[in-house]
Amino acid sequence: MESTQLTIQLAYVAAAALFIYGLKLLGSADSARKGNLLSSVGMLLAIVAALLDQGIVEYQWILLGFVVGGAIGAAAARLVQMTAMPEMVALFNGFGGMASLLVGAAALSGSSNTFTLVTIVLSILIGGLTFTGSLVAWGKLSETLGSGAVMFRGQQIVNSLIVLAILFSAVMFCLQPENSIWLYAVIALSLLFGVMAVIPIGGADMPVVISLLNSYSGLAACAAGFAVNNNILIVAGSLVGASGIILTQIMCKAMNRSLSNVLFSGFGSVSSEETVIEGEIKPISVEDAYYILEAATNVAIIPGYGMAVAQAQHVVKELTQLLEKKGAEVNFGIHPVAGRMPGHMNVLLAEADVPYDQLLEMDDINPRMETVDVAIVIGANDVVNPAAREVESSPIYGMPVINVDQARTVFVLKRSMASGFAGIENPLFYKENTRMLFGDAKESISGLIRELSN
Amino acid sequence: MESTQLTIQLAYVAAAALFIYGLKLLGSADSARKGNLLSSVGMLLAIVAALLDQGIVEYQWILLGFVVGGAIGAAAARLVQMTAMPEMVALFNGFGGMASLLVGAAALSGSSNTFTLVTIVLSILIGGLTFTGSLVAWGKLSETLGSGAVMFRGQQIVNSLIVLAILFSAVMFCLQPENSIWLYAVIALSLLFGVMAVIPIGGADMPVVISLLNSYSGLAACAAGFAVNNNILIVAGSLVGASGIILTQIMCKAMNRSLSNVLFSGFGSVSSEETVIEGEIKPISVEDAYYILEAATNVAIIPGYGMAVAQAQHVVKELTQLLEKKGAEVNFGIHPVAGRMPGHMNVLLAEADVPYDQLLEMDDINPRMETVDVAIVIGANDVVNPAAREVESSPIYGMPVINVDQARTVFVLKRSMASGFAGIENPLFYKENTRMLFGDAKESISGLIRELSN
Amino acid sequence: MEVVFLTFILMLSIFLGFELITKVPATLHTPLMSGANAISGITVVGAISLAGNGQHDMANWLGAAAVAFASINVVGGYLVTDRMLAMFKKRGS
Amino acid sequence: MEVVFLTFILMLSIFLGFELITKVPATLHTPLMSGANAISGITVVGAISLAGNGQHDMANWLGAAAVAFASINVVGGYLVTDRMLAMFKKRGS
Amino acid sequence: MRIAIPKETHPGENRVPVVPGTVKKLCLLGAEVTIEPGMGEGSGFTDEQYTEAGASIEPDRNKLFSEAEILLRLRKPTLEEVALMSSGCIHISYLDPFNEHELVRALQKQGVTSISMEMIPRTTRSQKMDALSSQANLAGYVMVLLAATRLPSIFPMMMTPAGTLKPAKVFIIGAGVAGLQAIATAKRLGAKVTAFDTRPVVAEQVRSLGATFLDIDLGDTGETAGGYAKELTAEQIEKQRQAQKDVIADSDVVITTAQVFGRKPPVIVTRDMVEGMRPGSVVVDMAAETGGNVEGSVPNETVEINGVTVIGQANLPNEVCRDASQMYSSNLFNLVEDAWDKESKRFVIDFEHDILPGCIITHGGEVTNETIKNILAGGN
Amino acid sequence: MRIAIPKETHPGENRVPVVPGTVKKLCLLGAEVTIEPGMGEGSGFTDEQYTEAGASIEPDRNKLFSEAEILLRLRKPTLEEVALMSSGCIHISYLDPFNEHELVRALQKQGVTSISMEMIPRTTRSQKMDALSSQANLAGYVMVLLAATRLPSIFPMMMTPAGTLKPAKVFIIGAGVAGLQAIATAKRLGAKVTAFDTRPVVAEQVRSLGATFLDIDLGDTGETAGGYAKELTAEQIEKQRQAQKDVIADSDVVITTAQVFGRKPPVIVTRDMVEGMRPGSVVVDMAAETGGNVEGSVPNETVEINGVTVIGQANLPNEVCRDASQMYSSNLFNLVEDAWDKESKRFVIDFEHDILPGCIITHGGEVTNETIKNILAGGN
Ligand SMILES: NC(=O)c1ccc[n+]([C@@H]2O[C@H](COP(=O)([O-])OP(=O)(O)OC[C@H]3O[C@@H](n4cnc5c(N)ncnc54)[C@H](OP(=O)(O)O)[C@@H]3O)[C@@H](O)[C@H]2O)c1
Ligand SMILES: NC(=O)c1ccc[n+]([C@@H]2O[C@H](COP(=O)([O-])OP(=O)(O)OC[C@H]3O[C@@H](n4cnc5c(N)ncnc54)[C@H](OP(=O)(O)O)[C@@H]3O)[C@@H](O)[C@H]2O)c1
Ligand SMILES: NC(=O)c1ccc[n+]([C@@H]2O[C@H](COP(=O)([O-])OP(=O)(O)OC[C@H]3O[C@@H](n4cnc5c(N)ncnc54)[C@H](O)[C@@H]3O)[C@@H](O)[C@H]2O)c1
Ligand SMILES: NC(=O)c1ccc[n+]([C@@H]2O[C@H](COP(=O)([O-])OP(=O)(O)OC[C@H]3O[C@@H](n4cnc5c(N)ncnc54)[C@H](O)[C@@H]3O)[C@@H](O)[C@H]2O)c1
Repeated sequence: MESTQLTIQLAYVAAAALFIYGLKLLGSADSARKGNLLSSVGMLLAIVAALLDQGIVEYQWILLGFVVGGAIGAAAARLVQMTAMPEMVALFNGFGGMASLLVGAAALSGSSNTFTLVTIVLSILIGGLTFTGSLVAWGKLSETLGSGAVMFRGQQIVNSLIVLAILFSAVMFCLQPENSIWLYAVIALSLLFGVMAVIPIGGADMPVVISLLNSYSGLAACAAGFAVNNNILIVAGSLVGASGIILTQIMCKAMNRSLSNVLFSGFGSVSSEETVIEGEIKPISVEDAYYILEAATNVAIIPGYGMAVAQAQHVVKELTQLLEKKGAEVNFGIHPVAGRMPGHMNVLLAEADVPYDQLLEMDDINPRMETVDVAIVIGANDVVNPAAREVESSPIYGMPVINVDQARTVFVLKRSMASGFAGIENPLFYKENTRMLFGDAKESISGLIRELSN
Repeated sequence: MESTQLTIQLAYVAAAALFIYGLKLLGSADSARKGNLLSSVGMLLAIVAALLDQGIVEYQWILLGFVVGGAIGAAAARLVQMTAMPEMVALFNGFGGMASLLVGAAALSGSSNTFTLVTIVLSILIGGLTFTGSLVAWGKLSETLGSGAVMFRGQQIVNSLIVLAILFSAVMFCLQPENSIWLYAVIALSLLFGVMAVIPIGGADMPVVISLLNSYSGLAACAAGFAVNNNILIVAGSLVGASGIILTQIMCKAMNRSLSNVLFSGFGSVSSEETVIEGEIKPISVEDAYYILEAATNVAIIPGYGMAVAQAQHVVKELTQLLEKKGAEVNFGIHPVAGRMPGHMNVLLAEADVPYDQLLEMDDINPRMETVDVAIVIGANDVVNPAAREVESSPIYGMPVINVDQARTVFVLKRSMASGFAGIENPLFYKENTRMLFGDAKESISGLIRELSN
Repeated sequence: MEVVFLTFILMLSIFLGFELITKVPATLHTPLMSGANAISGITVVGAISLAGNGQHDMANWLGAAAVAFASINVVGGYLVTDRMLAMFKKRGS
Repeated sequence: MEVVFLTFILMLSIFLGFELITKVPATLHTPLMSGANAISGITVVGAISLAGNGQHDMANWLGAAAVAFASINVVGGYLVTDRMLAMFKKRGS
Repeated sequence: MRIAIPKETHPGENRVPVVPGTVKKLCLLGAEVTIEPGMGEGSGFTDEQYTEAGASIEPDRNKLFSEAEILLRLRKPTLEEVALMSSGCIHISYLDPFNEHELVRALQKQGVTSISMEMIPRTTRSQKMDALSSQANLAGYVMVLLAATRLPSIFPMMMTPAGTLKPAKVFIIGAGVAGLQAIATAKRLGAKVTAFDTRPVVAEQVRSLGATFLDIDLGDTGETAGGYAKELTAEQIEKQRQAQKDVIADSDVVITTAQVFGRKPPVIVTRDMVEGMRPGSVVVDMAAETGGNVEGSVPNETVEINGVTVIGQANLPNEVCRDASQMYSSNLFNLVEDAWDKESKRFVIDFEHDILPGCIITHGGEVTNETIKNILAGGN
Repeated sequence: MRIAIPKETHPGENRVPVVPGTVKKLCLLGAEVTIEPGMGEGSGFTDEQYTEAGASIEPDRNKLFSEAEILLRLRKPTLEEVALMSSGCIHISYLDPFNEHELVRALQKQGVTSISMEMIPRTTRSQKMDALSSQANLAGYVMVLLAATRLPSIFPMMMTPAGTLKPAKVFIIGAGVAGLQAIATAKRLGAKVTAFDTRPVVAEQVRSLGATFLDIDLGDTGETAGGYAKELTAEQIEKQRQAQKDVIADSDVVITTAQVFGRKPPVIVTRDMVEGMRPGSVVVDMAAETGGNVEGSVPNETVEINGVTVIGQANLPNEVCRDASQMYSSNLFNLVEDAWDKESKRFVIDFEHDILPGCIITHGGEVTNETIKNILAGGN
């Protein structure tokens, strides 16, 4: 290997190292910006190295591409509104996919070895579906398209047909690379499939989809790398592919859904129109609770007798401090009959040095409940029982309770599904926005603290 | 590439994946055993794959090697006493190095391309020094050799000469591979260097040395891989090399020393025999404090006015709970004048619900101090000032203080080197076994809690 | 042999990706995604060689287009990520 | 080319090693070291091909010896690690 | 509806049934509130504060009684007062109907609808009107303060240059509402607190306040559906005494709050147990007035038995009369509001109501409460 | 050496100078301890306890005085008692040497070595003998209890079904030893505590107990080398009063502990400030006996000013006499032990000792203490 070539390759290694280190730094708020910078330096290095390649005889087209693409990218990045960032990411991602598709297609002219053909078809396929998929995601997020899930009868069949068609054309393409009909077919079908795959997914799930498509665009780059026989594409592509998949998984977890549920929930739901969403218990793990809590800016804590039993007052205090340090507003809602003696909660919270002005009476916290992101019910039961409002036959009907169910999300920390002092069922536990964090309250909260302080 | 070859290579990939995953699992106590198992499965896979290689025409020697080596290894592993494990690891590691040396030497016969020659010389060099270095480490740990640092005048010069000689012979070997004198010289010198490098290091530092040699044996395997052109050697070797280096660094950090300090402290110390170890401030980071604390089974906490100022009582309580959960015994030593009013500490610790029977009076804790692994001084100063015992001229001479300096390690948590109420210097901060953990006490302890609960 | 090396690389990348990404706090998911997205614009490197082959054939044009598309991804991606992160900083300080 | 791939692999391994090993608690350092040590016995694989070359030359003998040494490392290493870890388990439960 | 609030006449009673804030709320409900002059004095409320809140003042006590449609009071009425009331008048106060048979008959004859605050059921929904709880709660706090001021040593532990002062040991018998608050207050002051109660569910509640529960195996004890303790058998009481003996001897302060609803409280601490305590120790008997948990305690007095101070002070919430009045007043208001018909602006006696039937003793010339009716019939 | 401990004669004084435990320790040092019968009664210690600990009993008080080589006492001696003492006798007690000039002169004439417990320096090493601290500390606790029992409401916040009771607001002026303990105790009971002191270093100490420090800019205030407050100028006092006015008016309890060592305490709370408080509020003036921080406070009495209770009780540690005796006794012992020569088994008066010289007032017929000598010379 000659020395230029070697230099180029070593530059690629360095670029890859910069990408990796950049990604690592992106993982923590303090260093993220530096990480992004490092990663972009890596990219610059890779580009410069690529330009040194002897295969390159003309620079004008490259330059033109740079200027046009760079200008568009820079302008878009500068002009986009803060709130529109996620869809912008989707769009950029789509362009990355498109680039892979084009590279794949361009590489075709050179080679006809089967392995290369397979990688070409992969880069086209993945690139194409990333492109249109990202466009649809962008449309949904920016409300250019409706953000709802688009579903129609027979969707499953149509999609299956497309997949079959893709498979068929891809195989045919590898067998008859000279017949460009197959190439076009693959391109068209992959573009179509990108659209079909994303339209049935609701706007709320789009971040997961974008993350997944991002991972795909990495894989597309990887495939393109094989097609044009370029190391850095393969390494960087597989890195992005791998971390994208993992990020997707984490995001799913944070949303408390499985990936397949996100991707395919749309497909199935048309056929089962009649099923009414009946309440069901939704347990949550400490980690998942953490992900939700982490993003909350307004938290209400509703302690009850269980906090006293678990002697969790000190950790509760620490939790509030951590949340406040992260910029959240935290209040306590104290129901007058919480606990087992008048002022039970006051005794404990004073012991833990919770400032008096953080303790709100029921009548003060209830009107604010709708603005609360997460209401954390710590070992309280009767005092947050919406049956007191809703179920006329309930023995506590008419008693004012803390309306935690009106908060965006409710965590209920208790050990089991057992009822409280009054011995009555609590419909709160079955509400759509309720998550049960089972276990001793002190341990659950310690767990949250651990996650939060990482 | 033919399919057997491909299968073999893919088996290697799988083996490498198993190694990686195994190492990952080894990093947490719950899964470590499974990790070790996975890693050994990976090894089996790699060996089986290697046996399939077409280059192999005879199996009896391989088998013989297996049987002899395996039997020795198994017997040694079974028979060794629990306490002798670390030296056993050192010994095994040395044999690994020897194997690399032999492979390197054996590979010589095949090739004479310069690159290969360089890799051969590297594998011999690293393998050889790993071998004798490990033997010396084993000897020191098992007390077969004296465990002290062996030093003599002129050591540095001797070592420099050896290094020069190694360099020279290595270059000559690459230039004249057919002249086996250079080969023998390299082997002999590398063996000698291993001995010389390790003898000046004290027994207490051996774990770090073994870890480093372990990393070297990985690199030796890597070099041998280049020499015999085998992927799995390269991948696994570089993995072990990299993680070994990092582990070494972590161990150094945990011992609060730099690697170069560990490796070369012996060399320098002969020339500066007269320097008396004058006290110096040794700051410590939260992470490092954690590593020490983690291993402690008897912890004493000595609170002072600074705990009150930092309002750290609640986190202190949590720290004790965490330490107790990890099996440590934790007591508080309360000096009668700690704080700014009689009973100041009592008020705060009662607020944080520290049980009364964990609070020991000065006269009760002092006799136990020698059995304490870590004494954590939280914002106390005058009440732990050994000058009261040692410095006759001190204004507090004669006042009984809590003798934290008699504990194995002392952490002093305070914000600066400022003096306490009495306004006098505290020699405790300069003692050999004292580590200063600077910063607000509450934050430092929160940091420790974070580390401990990970 | 190349395939073998590449498989090794892929395997290592996956492990590394996993180790890097797990435990990233949710607030950083979006910038992280966006940063990774910018990296996936690495295709530009592949596209460059095609766009500069000087043959003025189909591949050349496709390559040039690919350069343009990938550049959008790269330039836009890094800038957007940076803007997002700058916002973070402000909230923190 | 091979060198390039190997450099990639080395680089990835270093990053991966770093990610894997940082944050391992001190109590696990010894078993971890021992486990890694067992892996470094991978030289056995290289030794096998030499020991089985059937040429009964120097390389062959050296290879056979290498197989023996490496086997000690591999077998002993894994077993010792396992014994250590078994001890841990007892303490924990 | 015309609500009248006469002045409390019981000697030494500083609590008042209704505070100015509650008058305002009653007026908002649409009631007409009249008070006797000086009604709020005991707790420091002036007539002006009441008139500002919307009350009118009626200096003629007789007229106040005879014209009232509702009478809000703290203590039970005298027989003379009953005679003044008009038929159909609603009289809300403590009544002690288990013992005051003559009074109940008088109310019945007069045609007064009498509501007993003691008989408010102990359900979650009725807690806001539960005066027994609200007052017992304050009593728990007061008992600890009384004990602390009498004890010749301090409650908290103190490690000082002049030696270590051990924390006071406080033993609390009966961990109902008052007992729990006593536990909390003693813990706050830094004492080492142990508690005992016969109802097994209480153990967890005691621990939830960070105190130690004394485990005594008394066999089957249990509680009534209303959450009150069942009476123990003689053997059980004896067993309990024996088991507590050592703890009592080792305590600096013993506080007893054991009650069995509707019966005489059990004697739990005998004279020899008191004598077994260190001189200077303090015993507070919350039940002194109704018979006493402690042998030798004298209602409303502080006696010394062998160097041990035994406090039998009754009417403990009176010590924090302002808060006690405030809470009792809220209890009354919550009861009135719950039975109030917003349309007609009247207090409606509805026997379908989920709380009222239990606490109405007499209505329309009948004794309507089953338990009381039985007791009266049983002659007792 | 013969140590004698006479009975305290001050009326109402229940503290005793030496407890049995200390007698035992003194005997271990090699001293011979004699006590007057009934010496320990006030705090509940019997003569038997003392004799068991090694003391002998001397019923003749005169003899006790005349034969003593060391007298350990709490209160200052009367002039008659001084006359009984032998020359060279060491008399350790509170002395109030700043004001008791006649007494000091008598001691000087008698040739008594008198040691004043007030004059123990405020250094870290001498803390174990510092009786001012140990007693002030208990006084801080007692003041809060007194205030809490007088207040018609409770200290802690309580959110109950009968409404929310606000926490009591406690304002503490002067955060020395007593003030800090008062802060801690009030905080423990759940009050909202604010404090003020003129010494700037105290702000941090107040916050270290979780209370709020009231920031008033008085200009230069500072403290003496001994850690005591400097006297304020008239303007500064006025400034302080104005700044505190609103806080006082808004407080339920005000506790004053402001002292300036060796001078009359400043009047900080004027009568109109007291009158501005809500009726039922409580003021405790720890300085009442020596002149008072509160205008209108009467030493040893509880008066009512416009509905506000003003407590001027003196000798607060006496309320927890057992602990107070225990601590004072330790202080005495620590002093004796520190000056004790183990060989000769004697208390050695050594003017090179780092603590003694400051607190010896008279010795060998001289007034040795510089400050006191100056005051006596200056004729006051
Ligand atoms: N305030 C008063 O004066 C007073 C007096 C007497 C009675 N009450 C009554 O008590 C009730 C108070 O309501 P509340 O909501 O505070 O309590 P609650 O309704 O009794 O519910 C307490 C809940 O805490 C959970 N819990 C117990 N230990 C726990 C632990 N270690 N960790 C986590 N969860 C734990 C229990 O569920 P799991 O078992 O599933 O964990 C239980 O459902 C009212 O009904 C009131 O009427 C009040
Ligand atoms: N107990 C009493 O009754 C009483 C009364 C009056 C005086 N004193 C005197 O007070 C002293 C008590 O001794 P001590 O050891 O408790 O206290 P100390 O000697 O005063 O030392 C306290 C130490 O805490 C550190 N600190 C302050 N704030 C901190 C924070 N937020 N985080 C971490 N560290 C902090 C300070 O160092 P940095 O500034 O470097 O952080 C200081 O050195 C004795 O000299 C005693 O005589 C006692
Ligand atoms: N539903 C509600 O919201 C609500 C409100 C208030 C009270 N309550 C319940 O009512 C219960 C009783 O309350 P209370 O304080 O009025 O009870 P109480 O005054 O009748 O009795 C006081 C305590 O004495 C105990 N006792 C009786 N005999 C005893 C003995 N021999 N030894 C020791 N202890 C003995 C009782 O168990 C009780 O806990 C409370 O514990 C509570 O659970 C419920
Ligand atoms: N070295 C030691 O170990 C030790 C021991 C005990 C006390 N001390 C120090 O001595 C200091 C004084 O203790 P003390 O309690 O005996 O003091 P003190 O009884 O003389 O005075 C009580 C407090 O009143 C304050 N004060 C004076 N004028 C005031 C005014 N106009 N307004 C408000 N406050 C005013 C003083 O600053 C002091 O804090 C303590 O704070 C402590 O730091 C030190």
